[in-house]
Amino acid sequence: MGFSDADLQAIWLTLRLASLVTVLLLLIGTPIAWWLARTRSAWKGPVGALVALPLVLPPTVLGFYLLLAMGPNGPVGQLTESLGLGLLPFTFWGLVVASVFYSMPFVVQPIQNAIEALGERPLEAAATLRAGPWDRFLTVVVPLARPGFLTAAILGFAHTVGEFGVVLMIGGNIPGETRVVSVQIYDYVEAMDYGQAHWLAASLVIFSFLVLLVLYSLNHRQALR
Amino acid sequence: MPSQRIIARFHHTYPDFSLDVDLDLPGRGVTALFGHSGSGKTTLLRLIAGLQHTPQGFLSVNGEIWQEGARLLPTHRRPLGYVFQEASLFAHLSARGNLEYGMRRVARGKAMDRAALDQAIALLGIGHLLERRPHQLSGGERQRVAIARALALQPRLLLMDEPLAALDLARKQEILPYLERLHDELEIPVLYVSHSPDEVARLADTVVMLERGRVMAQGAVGELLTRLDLRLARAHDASAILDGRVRDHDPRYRLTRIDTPAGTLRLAQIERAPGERVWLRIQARDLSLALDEPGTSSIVNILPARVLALEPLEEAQLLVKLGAGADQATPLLAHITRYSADRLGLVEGQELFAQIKAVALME
Amino acid sequence: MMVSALQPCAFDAVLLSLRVAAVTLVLFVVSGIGLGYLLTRPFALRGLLDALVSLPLVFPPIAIGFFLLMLLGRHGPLGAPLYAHLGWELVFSFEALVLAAFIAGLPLVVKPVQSAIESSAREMIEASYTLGKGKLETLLRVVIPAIRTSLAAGLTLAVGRAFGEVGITLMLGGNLIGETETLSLAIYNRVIEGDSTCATWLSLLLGGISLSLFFLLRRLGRL
Amino acid sequence: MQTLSARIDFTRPDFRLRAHLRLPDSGITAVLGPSGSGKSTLLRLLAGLERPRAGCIRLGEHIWFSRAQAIDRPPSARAIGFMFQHYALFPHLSVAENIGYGLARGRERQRRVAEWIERLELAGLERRRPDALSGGQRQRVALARALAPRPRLLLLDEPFSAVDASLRQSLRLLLQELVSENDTSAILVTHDLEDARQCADRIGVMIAGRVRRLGESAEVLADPGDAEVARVLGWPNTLPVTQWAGDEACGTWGRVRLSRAPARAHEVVALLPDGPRPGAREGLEVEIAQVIEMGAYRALSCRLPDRTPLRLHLPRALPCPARGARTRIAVPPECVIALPARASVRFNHWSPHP
Repeated sequence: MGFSDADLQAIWLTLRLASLVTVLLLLIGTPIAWWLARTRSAWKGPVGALVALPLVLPPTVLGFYLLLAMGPNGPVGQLTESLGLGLLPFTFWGLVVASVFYSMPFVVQPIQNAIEALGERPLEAAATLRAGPWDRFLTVVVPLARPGFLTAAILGFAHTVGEFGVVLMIGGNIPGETRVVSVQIYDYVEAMDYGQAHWLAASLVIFSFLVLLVLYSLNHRQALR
Repeated sequence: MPSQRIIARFHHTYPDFSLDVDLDLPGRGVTALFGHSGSGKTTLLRLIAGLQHTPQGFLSVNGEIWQEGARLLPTHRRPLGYVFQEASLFAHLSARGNLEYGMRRVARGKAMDRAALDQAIALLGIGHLLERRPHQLSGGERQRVAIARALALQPRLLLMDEPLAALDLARKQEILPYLERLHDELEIPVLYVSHSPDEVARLADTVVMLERGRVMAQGAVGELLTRLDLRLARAHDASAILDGRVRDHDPRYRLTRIDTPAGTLRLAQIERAPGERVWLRIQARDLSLALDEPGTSSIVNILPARVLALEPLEEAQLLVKLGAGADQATPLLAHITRYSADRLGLVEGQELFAQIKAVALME
Repeated sequence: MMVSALQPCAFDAVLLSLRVAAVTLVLFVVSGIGLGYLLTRPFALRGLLDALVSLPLVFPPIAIGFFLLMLLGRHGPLGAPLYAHLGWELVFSFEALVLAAFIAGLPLVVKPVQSAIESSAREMIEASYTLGKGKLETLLRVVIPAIRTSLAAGLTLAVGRAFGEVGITLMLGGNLIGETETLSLAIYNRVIEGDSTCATWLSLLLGGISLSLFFLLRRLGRL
Repeated sequence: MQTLSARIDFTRPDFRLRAHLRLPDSGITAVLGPSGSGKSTLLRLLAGLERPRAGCIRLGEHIWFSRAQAIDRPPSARAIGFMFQHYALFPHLSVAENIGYGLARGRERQRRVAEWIERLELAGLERRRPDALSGGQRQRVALARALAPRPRLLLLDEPFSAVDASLRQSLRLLLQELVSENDTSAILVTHDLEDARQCADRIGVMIAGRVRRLGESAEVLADPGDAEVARVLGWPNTLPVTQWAGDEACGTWGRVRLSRAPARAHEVVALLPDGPRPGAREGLEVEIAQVIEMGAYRALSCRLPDRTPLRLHLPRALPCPARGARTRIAVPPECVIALPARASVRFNHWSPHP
């Protein structure tokens, strides 16, 4: 017994989804984390809270509201329709949007922690050595906070791969479009096809184990706080 | 040239303290910003570096305006070098990488000034450390690299924020000679923040004393360290600093005689040549007073002096400022108890004898 | 008014989720302090235990749920003897829901407690001993007060997770309406059934619970 | 007299500590040693935070640990005060509560806490939590907390390492005063020779798990006993001796004369850095590797013919050879001290001078 075509399709879809979401999260999350780590603005509290919300908000609740917002009567849905993009729920892009929301804190927090741990001093030293703002970010912050960025990328990726609740709400179960590995396993269990489910679940577990291994060897304290 | 000055005016109220300074400092030599912690000396240095801002202020360095009102030059455009209290080297770069970080940016794509780099490396004696990472350096070595990193930029103003405070005594002794060399060899003005009278006396030409965000006094080193109205004189380790010259050695008793403006003092033999200039420090608690010249005493240094001022200290203590020497004007300080002051019947203008229990050579 | 609106659609689910949360909260307090402390002590299999507790942080819930189902099911290596000797079937029961919520939330309590003890309490415990205090007094007067913020924050996060858990719950509990349908699953079920009014009410309720936990966390300074 | 006597054998997989020492009931003993030499472990063993494999620890009549009698008093029953490197203040308790933690409840406690607050100049901070204190204040609270229960023995584990140098000096003085005021004795573990020089009555030197030298400070500083201890105490020049010719020591680095022949043929001679002078007709042959200006004197790093480094202090008034120069160094015999490479470890019995 091995992977069926449907399985391979699900695996490919999952990897595509997780990679895309990770890249998007690093692009969106880094400036947010930078700002949160350094600002003294009154908005820091509310914005930080908004980013962290998915940590406690159940995935079905988050999924439900995203569904409403992206649906034909929701503001996002009306926007995408007027732009000629159609509706997002039950599409790959719908999954991407939902996953970005759901995995945001797992990316923002490690980067924010790393930048906060860095403190003001290396940046001040760089400024007295004639480095401008961008220069300081690229030549001081990025190399010194690299473990934080790495942790963020790995956690973001792993969470997107494992996420189930939000996917179920937004994605439905369309082969090749929204049927990710988690959903595929669920389907097999529903159909009492435990053998096939074993294969997929085992490969998912091995994958996650490798992720965990990398994380532990990187920095076990920082990663699992 | 009149523009060879550093003019700094900052007035700003922070939540917990207010800064109000108006300074006109010499455009060369070492100026110490001296005060207790919380006196605002570091804040002032950071304002000069542009690491902190006040909404209003004025700053010009040797004719170049760095801040005028709310308009200011960002830190990375100011031609300065800054040495932090802890070395603040970049952990991801080697010592060489750290040195070259700023130089590349000064050169802007053109060739770096290798000569300046080599000179800074030689001045601080770090040639053998260049390939090491900061964590492979000792505290003293890190600080030397940090100083070289600032110097290699050939700044027009060097700012140093207590560069020795984080180091233990042995490391301090390791770095001080290098700082003295900077003092002797550098052409550029240096602002040096410190709370250690020893460092100030040893390194600075001019002292600015700050207290609670205000300038209490400004002037030459020897003059300021004994001024009674300044808080420093009341400190536990208050002392007078004397500028002296070695007169001769007495091999029989292994003593060295040193001429100072306060009189000739004898020290346990020191290894300095006759005629050489030395700095002596006499702590206020090492001075006792007598009305008549003591006949037989184990104390070798006894100077005639006159009481210039009496100042109550906490509880039962008094601070006495004495004038010694030919014109009875060279200041000495003594801490004595109120009890002995009453017993001696001390009043201003009284002539007496200062018995000096210990004299330290400042190294 | 909310209760009356919920009555027809999923009042059972609300009650069930509250019961699950209450039971797991008690389990979290006991095992959070116990495991958190244990994991700071040196012993042979500490690394393994540490890894096991942390697994749900990164492992996909659906996979964990699936393996637990295989392990504890009527024919599973652990489930079979339980069923044969005690007549007790864990899967698709209330206990299964508690187990699912417990496993998902456990690392969120244990990890903060563990790192709080490691970072500061270890030395403080020794300080207390050298000041003449015994083990019990040290636990009550030093360890628990010293880690209380971390503990409270961990508990809040873990209870939040217990309410929201879907993957493991779906696998172990089976999503049996009226029996093992938790609040979180009920939202999904109502959406699938097209009953969006009920789904809206349930989302508001569960979202409200999460938000109050969330603000509790912010008061604790942990978000 | 409450003499502390300890015979300890302690093992961990990668480390063994054996100590046998006796200390009087007053004054400060500084324990110096390279990191990893076991100084902190010794302190923890005395406190009961680690358990010896064998041995006996007693303070006066009180037996704290005895393998033979199966006694192991927990730290709480040892009447010690312990000051931790990072103080380990209780963050959830105020300054007053921290200081009073080790005292029995009651009016007496309030009085004693108030006394300590006044003594250590903490007035006004009673209700503050440790995180609202400065480094020096925290240190004083930790010192007060350790001393408030009137310990018979105060143990301090690198207590000055976390504050900056300016605070260190005043804390050394404070510690000295408190130890004599409270009629207790203290063991101070430190890696800073300056701590030992400035505030210790006795110095102990630990190397690789053994107490290699213990005695009155002046005595230990003047006579380390062997070359390894000399290096811990900051002596720069220790040269191996291959052969003795009467009062002359020879090695691959050259030869030097002592003021008189040592009783035994020791393996090492130490050269004090202050006496030897360059530019002599005869003496040690050196190459000057570096000259560092040190203010009153110049520090010369030299290399002997076999590349062994030699450090000398040269008064500024004297002519100084240039870097890279080859010259000879005249070594006055009183600047040469013969030492065994490693003295055998004896029972470190402190005894008061007659």
